[in-house]
Amino acid sequence: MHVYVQAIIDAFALLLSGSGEVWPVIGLSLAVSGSATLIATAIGLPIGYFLGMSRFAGRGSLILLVNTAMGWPPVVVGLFVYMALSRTGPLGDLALLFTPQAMVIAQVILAAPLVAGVTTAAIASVPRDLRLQLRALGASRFQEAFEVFKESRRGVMAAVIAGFGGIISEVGAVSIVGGNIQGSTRVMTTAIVFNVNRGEFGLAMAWGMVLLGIALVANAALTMLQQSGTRYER
Amino acid sequence: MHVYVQAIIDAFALLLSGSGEVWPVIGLSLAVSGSATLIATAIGLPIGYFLGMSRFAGRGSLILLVNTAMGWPPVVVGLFVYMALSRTGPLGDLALLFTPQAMVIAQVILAAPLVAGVTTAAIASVPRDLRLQLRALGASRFQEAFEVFKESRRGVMAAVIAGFGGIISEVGAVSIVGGNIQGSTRVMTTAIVFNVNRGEFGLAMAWGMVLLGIALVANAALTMLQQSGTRYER
Amino acid sequence: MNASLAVVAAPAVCAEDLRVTYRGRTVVDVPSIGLASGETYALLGASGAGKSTLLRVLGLLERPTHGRVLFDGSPVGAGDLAARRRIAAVFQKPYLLRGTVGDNVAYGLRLRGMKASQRAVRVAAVLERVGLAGWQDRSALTLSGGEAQRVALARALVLEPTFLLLDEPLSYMDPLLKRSLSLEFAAILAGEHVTSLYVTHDQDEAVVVADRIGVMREGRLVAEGDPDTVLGLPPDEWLAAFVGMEPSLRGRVTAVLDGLSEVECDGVTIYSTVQVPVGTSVLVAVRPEDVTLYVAGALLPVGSARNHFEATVAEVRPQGGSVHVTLERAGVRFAAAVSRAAASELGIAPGQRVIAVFKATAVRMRSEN
Amino acid sequence: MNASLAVVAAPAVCAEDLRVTYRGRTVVDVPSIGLASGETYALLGASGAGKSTLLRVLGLLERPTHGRVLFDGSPVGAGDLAARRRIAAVFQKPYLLRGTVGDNVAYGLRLRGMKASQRAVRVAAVLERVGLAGWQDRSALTLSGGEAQRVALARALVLEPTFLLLDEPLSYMDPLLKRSLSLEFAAILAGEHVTSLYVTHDQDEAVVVADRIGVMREGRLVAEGDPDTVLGLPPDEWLAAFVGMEPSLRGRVTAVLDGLSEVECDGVTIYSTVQVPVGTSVLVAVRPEDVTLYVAGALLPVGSARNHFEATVAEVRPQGGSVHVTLERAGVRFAAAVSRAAASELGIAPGQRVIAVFKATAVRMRSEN
Repeated sequence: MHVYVQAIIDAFALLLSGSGEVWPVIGLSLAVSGSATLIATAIGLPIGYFLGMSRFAGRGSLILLVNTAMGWPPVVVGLFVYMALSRTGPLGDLALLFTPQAMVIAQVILAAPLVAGVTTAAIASVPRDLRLQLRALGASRFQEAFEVFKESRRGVMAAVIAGFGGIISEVGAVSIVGGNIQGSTRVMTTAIVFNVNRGEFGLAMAWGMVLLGIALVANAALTMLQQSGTRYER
Repeated sequence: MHVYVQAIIDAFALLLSGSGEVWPVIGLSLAVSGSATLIATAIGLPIGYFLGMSRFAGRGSLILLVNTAMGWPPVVVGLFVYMALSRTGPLGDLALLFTPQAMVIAQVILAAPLVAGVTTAAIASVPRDLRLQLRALGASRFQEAFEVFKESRRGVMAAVIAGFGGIISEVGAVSIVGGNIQGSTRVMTTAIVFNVNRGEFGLAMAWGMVLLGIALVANAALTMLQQSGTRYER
Repeated sequence: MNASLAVVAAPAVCAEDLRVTYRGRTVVDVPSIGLASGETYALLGASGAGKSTLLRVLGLLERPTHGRVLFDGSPVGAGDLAARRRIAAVFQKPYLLRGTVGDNVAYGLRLRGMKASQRAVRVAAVLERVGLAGWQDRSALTLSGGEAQRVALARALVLEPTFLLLDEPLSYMDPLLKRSLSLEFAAILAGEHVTSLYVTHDQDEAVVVADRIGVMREGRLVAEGDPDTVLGLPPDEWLAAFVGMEPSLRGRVTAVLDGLSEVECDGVTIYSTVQVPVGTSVLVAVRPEDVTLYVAGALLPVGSARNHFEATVAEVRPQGGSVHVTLERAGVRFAAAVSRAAASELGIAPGQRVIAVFKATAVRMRSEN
Repeated sequence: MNASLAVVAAPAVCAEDLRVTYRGRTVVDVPSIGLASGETYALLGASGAGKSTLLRVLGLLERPTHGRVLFDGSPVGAGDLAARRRIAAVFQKPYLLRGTVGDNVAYGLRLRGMKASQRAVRVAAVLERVGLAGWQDRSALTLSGGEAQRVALARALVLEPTFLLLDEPLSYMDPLLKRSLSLEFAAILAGEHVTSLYVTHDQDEAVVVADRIGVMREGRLVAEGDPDTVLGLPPDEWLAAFVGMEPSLRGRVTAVLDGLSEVECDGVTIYSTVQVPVGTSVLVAVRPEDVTLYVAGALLPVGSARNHFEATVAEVRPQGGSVHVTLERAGVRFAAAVSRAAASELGIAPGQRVIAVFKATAVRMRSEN
């Protein structure tokens, strides 16, 4: 167990000293995944809201599409984004490959379907009869939508957290499109992979602990949001 | 769009020719994730079964533990397994680092909590009253358990599929403990990362398509298993 | 005829040629239904009969496949917010929102942009009317089922709707609570003078609250009228079984004298105080509670009961505190409800001959159409 | 007293000192309950009264916090599979398993290792008894609610249990279906001679099926006895409200002559054919259905009704097809149920004076303990 103890001691030392690349990498991770989550929420939330609220022919197919998009392996998403941004790709002129922007693009593609999918489920779980009750009390379409949104806000929060939790610990797509360039595109996950292979356990452990902490907090929040659950039975 | 068309043409050519490392890598991926899923099922299914069936003090904490384990980022799992298997680690003597066995170990750790968690939910969703009804018809403990298992078999199938789908497209843990050694530990995900960075889009696309196909089939199966859902209302 | 007069004479809420079809299956098919201003109309029927769908259509919560709804004679639709805001509803489950009782009751007023100070006055008043005076600041999530449903009623009444919908508001209550709440609801509705549509599958509840009753079956309105007629004079087997009595007898009025109609029903002569011209084909019924039984051959004293004849007991079954006895005479079947004490004293059993006695005032009758 | 004789005399199923506590809250507290062999015992009560918990404890499906259950005088527990296999149960929802009707009905027999050929014979026979002869090969998932519940009953009966549990088996049914199924279930239970515990919150249902009724409230058995006594002679306000009548009157027997007891209740004299020694304190009640009303001051002919006196109408409310009239005389309250026809003829309204008439045979009475 000595190897773990030593790594954890080293990790704390690195984190507390604040020197070197430990904190900048953490900052970039949060910046990239944070902006990606914001953009993914801006895209996925209205889609999920629309899919959860309305009943129309083709709704089932659209939901299936969102679910399918949720199922794309990150490395495949990375591959497609890389090709798009590569010199010969359709967006090659933007010269975004191996920049944080490229990583944000890949993570938005990963997170948006997740946000949309979880939001759809949350909105759809508000019973039709509750909406009927709101309408029967004179709610306009907009007022009804607002109240439904309020009732399902836990689910919507869960959607955003799930999106963030998914991409912050993702490594396949970011390593492909970001390239793990020190001081530029190195995020926690790619930094861990790079440093473990170099035997730098202390450094890897420092990021590993931070990443684990974020993942566990996100996970705990999701569990809490689910358990506080529905009270529509009354 | 030319870049995609060319890559897809190349990918099909590579897949159909059957030459080179395309198929061996696919074979190794399936072998590693397949065995990991089997082992994870052997571990996770009884745990999930037990947690879903019984009511005892501490059950909540155990379920929380399983959920927490589900939330570990793969790169962190990779880091811990790497350290365990490294020369100075507790299992260093087994010399498993950079072998398929190491990758199986990491994937088992990733998949087992998933299998256990989904199984728990599936078993717990069998209404208590159905179990009461079975007991009231004279079912022994064992007969009751068997029938509950039969009733929740869709959920258990979903657990296994979710486990497999999760690890086959995972790249962080396998790249850390496997090392992406050609002909030995290179699996689809690590091969895609490696070849994209070398500009070998055709090769990367070949594995990408296979991986995507597997992921989408798994996803479709999960959706189907969920939708055919519960009929306990009657 | 003057058009404006016609509008004034129109029912408060009515619908024409309504048809609702789900995936090719017709769930509501009602050529015409109308509610007079201020009346409580109970829609009775088994589950799946289309009651709730009809309620949703009349309440502008669902567009019918065909037909239209009129308020005070003018066509209205689900898209018409002003019309919708003249309606309020109470459903099976109260569906209270997070927050206090006061927040919930004020919800509809807030939607209408009423000022907080005005809202508070209205909320306080309505809570008093539903028996929850001063409950404004309690959390809506800690209420019992009966309290929550009273809050739901207050939330609807506070809007002073011209049309109130109640969709099985008591169906999730215990029998005990149901009985007391239905009386309470009936008193409140009567006091509010609001035109109400009350959907229920429970005839006891319907009878307590309703001025008029409609019975639905498989999407159609199969009977309509005042509670006495609908529940007391079922024209067919289905409706009779539904209200728990024997079907009405069919007969013909053979004489009218001294305020009494004499009706021949398959060889049994029945006297009724309902006046119908001689020769009319009529439906005739007596509620089991109004039929008294005596041992066959007993010498009956002269009394006010005009109808008495021998019959054979066909079937005996306990029902609530009394015993339901089905009687037969010459192919005519009717029923008597007697106390358990009386049943055992008379030794009621299938095959036994008894004398059935009932007053002419207890005989319901209407001409068959 | 001989020990073996005591065992023979013990009830088929009984329990002593039962207490069930969930998180410190006592949900069942029953010092003693016993079911005689072959009887159907209905457990009545509002939801949350502890009925279903008591059923699960007696059915060895749940261990009580304290106390024990005895079958034929021998203690048994939830771990005792042989004892458990003498029991079968039907719950609110049928919970049919995937497969055919035949598979479902045979399930318990298969658990007991019975051969397929024998099973088929038993299944065919029991399906005939529940009115589903020949339904073996239908899918269990395509049945209607009533059919599914009959399959659930068949699945229990086919085991030839010595103790049958029925936990609100009809509570999810439509009123119409409920009425017909309760009669069907009653006939089947009577024919099977199986000791049955029937939990319900519906007294009409209880009265149809039960040989004996117990009423639960907040975990306690507050009344027990034959249906007539329990539903006809409620000793307190709560039980009276629960069964929908006025509480029993309290009185003292002042004379017994010619087979009639004379009872003084707060200044009102009531005659009953129930024989109790002079001086006994008694509970007295008359079912509203047995009370006839006349206009005050009317000259009543000599008749068999021994009880007649003037009273004041205190309250009038419609109930089902009839009108429930609460009467008051000298602080004594009782009720009459009269037909709507009679009520309007007499002009019944609060404050009016009427003559109440009822027969001595209709008066229920028991000594107060």
